[in-house]
Amino acid sequence: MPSVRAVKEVLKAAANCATIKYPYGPPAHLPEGFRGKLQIDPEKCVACGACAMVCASGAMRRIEGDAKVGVKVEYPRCIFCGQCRDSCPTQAITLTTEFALTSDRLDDLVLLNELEVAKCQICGKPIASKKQLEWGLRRVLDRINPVVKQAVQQDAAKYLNLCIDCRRSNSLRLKIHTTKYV
Amino acid sequence: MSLGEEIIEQLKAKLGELYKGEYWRKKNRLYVNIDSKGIVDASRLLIEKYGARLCAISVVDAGLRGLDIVYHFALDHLEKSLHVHLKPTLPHDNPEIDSITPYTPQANWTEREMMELAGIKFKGHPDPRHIFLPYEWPEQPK
Amino acid sequence: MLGKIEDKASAVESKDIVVPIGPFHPALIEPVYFRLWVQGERIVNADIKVGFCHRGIMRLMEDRSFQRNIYLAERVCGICSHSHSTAYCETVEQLGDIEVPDRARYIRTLVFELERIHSHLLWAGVGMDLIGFETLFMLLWRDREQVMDLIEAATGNRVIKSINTIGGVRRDISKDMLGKIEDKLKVLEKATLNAVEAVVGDPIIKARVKGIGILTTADAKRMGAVGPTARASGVNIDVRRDDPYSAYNEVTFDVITRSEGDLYAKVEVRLLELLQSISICKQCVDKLKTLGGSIVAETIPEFAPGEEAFGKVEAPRGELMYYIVSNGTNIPERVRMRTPSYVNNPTLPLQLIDETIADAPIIIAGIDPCLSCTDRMVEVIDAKSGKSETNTLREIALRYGRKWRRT
Amino acid sequence: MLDYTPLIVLANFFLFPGFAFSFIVSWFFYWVFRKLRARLQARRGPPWYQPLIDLVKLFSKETILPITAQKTYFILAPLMALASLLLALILMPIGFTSAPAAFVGDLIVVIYLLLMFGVSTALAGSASGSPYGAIGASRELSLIIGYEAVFAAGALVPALAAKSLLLDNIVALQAGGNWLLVRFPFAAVAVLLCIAAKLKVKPFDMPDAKQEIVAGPFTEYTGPLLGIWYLAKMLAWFVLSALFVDLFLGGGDGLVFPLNLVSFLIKCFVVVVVMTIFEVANARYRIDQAFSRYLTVIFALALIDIIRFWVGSYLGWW
Repeated sequence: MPSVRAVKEVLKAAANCATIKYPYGPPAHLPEGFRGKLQIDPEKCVACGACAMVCASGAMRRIEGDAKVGVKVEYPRCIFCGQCRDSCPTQAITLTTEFALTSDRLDDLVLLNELEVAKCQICGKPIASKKQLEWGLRRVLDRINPVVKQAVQQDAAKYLNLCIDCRRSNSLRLKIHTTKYV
Repeated sequence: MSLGEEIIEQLKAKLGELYKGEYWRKKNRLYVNIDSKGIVDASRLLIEKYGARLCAISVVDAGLRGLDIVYHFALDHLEKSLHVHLKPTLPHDNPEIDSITPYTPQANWTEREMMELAGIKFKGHPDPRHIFLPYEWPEQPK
Repeated sequence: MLGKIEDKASAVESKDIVVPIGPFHPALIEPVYFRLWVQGERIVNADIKVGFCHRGIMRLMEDRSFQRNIYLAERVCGICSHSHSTAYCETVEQLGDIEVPDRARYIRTLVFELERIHSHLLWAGVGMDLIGFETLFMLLWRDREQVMDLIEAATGNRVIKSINTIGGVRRDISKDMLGKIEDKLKVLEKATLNAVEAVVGDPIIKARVKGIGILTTADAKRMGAVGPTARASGVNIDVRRDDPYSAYNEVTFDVITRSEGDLYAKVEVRLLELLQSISICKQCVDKLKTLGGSIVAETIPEFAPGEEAFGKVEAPRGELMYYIVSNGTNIPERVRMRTPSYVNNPTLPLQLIDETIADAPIIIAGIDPCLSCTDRMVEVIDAKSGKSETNTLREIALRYGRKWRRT
Repeated sequence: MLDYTPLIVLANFFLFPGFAFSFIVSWFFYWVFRKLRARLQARRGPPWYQPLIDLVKLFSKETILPITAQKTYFILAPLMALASLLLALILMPIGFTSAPAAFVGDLIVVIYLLLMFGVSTALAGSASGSPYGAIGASRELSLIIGYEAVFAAGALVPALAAKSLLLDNIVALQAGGNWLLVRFPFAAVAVLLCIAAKLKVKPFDMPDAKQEIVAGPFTEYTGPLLGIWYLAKMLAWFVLSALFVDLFLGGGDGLVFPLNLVSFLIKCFVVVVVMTIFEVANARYRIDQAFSRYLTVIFALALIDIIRFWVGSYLGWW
């Protein structure tokens, strides 16, 4: 037989619902810092691929094409750990509070951010995105000792558009090898 | 004398030549290398005398050395954080060791798992059925 | 030596009905297969078959870096995700000789206990549902939402917290948040006391769970049961006290034990543990208010070849063990995990025999089995030849499987 | 009494108080049960049209007959359950002072028709050939053995008081607010508890305990046949609450036409609400516990009122 307590308890419970109207009701309240669908800010992203390296589930991949280089996110594989956001050197990745990712269009499930690729001036191989080269140079120049800034800038103008192999093989010819300082 | 040292003495006395040496790791973990022939004696000593709990049996492929089997025994109810790991090593071509399930049912599942996953033969296991694979899976554990 | 099971197995006659529970059954949240031999409503023998949730996690861990494995470890089990990642991180920290900052240790402990509260409330709700008390199930889960909201606000997600990293935690808990946690803990304490009264005071619940599913102390020791299952049977073990990790050697709490070993004792142990967890949370919050410092260790870990580490935590269901061997790279050589359900499940046949079918679901749920934990699955051994159905199985496996290795 | 022409009988059976009317009323009651249960459990509950769309869905699906089933009984059982409930309905006074098909001793026929509902459930379970169905059937039968005698004994008290087995006379006796619930509360409680078992309300819902035996007797049913079961279960809420109102709450209270029907339905509604609260505030008994409670405590309640009636009539209380 029911205890009086239980009856009292259920009558009290009837006063306010614990559940919300979903999906037709007002949107659910989500706290700040919720780890939802990730967004890439195309202004900031330099397609360096750091996010792809740390991604635990393989949802993020670096796309290396002949004309374009970029980052591709496949949302169905994303596990919302937020490691890519923590690792992004340019803070381009944010996690939104969006959590319902279902869609009947395949395009909605993929996010592709492509950037123009810089090609090696000697051999024509793709190096990285142009933006990444600029960003890297700026970063170096911002932090470097102002005394050598000039020299580095001059060198960079010579080697920045070369691929890693060409830099190595042509370093003496272009006078960018470190031995010149010795 | 701490409990760990006492256990080392006891194991040395019980196993004699089958005792191969011991080393300590962080957090009061004792690892004892023994010969595979001594596993039943050593386990029985730990379980029957000290009431040790067998956490699990792990198998590590140690390359040329063979297969390292690690019996994790928990003794932390007697001394803080004390765990004894018995480590016999088996050859690759015929990994065979005596089952301790007849002495303690704690080893039942974990020995069956290791039969399936690492192909180790536990001699004298009373219930050598598959555990994760379907019962009718053709390759029966040995 | 396996005792009761074997003796009964020989006595089973062909006229007994075999009642299957599972692999898919409304009482089971995860797939597992029980075969119950019954005479009338009485169970005379029971067999348990696991292995329906194999995902190859232990094998997969040997392919991925230490850092990426944290997120894989979290996904072994949803309910105890933080337990798994803490156990994994603690073991890796032993392996790489990393000192965790104090603040990180306390945050870990706080989240750990919040997880225990949510797990125990979840279990209590499911248990009530299984004895047919749907209302209390709903109301307990309503109270559980309070913890879920807290966890969501503090870590960014409801279930998979992803707050651990090697050497510390990834997200700090602000002063603001600590105040909120404190307020919610008060609400929660009230709700928990209410729930304890409702469960303990209800005559029908008492009639349903008292004296069934008994696991004696001797059996619990013999089978190596862990966690609340063992503590309800009078085995006084608790990893938090016996082998302290995170900040557990700096907080005070009681280890709740009962000697009866029946379902009622299991319910009591879990509900009273809730109050202990709330008290631990309060201590952590108090400490975190004054404790400063960084939340993650600055050292870059190095893993020597052939080094090994063994770590344990007390997950909501019992002792969870990780054993990791390194090989000098940033990828582990071997990861072995042993989950609490893995040792508690073999005690189920002992508890089921001589009970009625009506009680079978609640007895099974009484140890709070987590089947995803039990079946992690490692490798599939190559089949040479076989019957047609196993060939099909193998074909399916080959088509969809990711990694296959012959041992 | 109404004039008996076949047309009126058919109208009684299909329109009022038979199929059409009772369908609408039981739809409402079943929705009230589900909605109220949800609200008491701090959920939102279904919209008002949920029972209808459930039925539309079930009737638009394919029927699958399991090869292990005894096909004849498997198909007949839900039809039997529905038919017996509809028949019971036209034997009961619904609002009006007189039942459409009343005759001397109709209380006994109603009790037996309601028993048929339980028996056909058991039949369905044992005919379905599934182990869950078999266990559900055996539980249903043992539950029937437990509560049926109590139900008859409890229902006997109003009949004794009215000195008639005709439901019309029992209702007439209570005219003017002279409810038997006040005079015989113990028997009323006993009958209410038996109705709970017939409706499979919480402490007594072990025949279709979903956590233990999936859906019990209904495990193997699909499509329209399951729809008929659904219909029968919906109807049972109305029929059984109507019976309780007739026996203990004074039926239509002898009012004029629209008022008597309205007051009757309001009383039924109150019974449904009480049942719902009973359902949500309880856990499920084990079959042996329920069985022993029926044969001890609840049977004793019914007996108390029978004895009180005899002693009272001897001493001239009523």
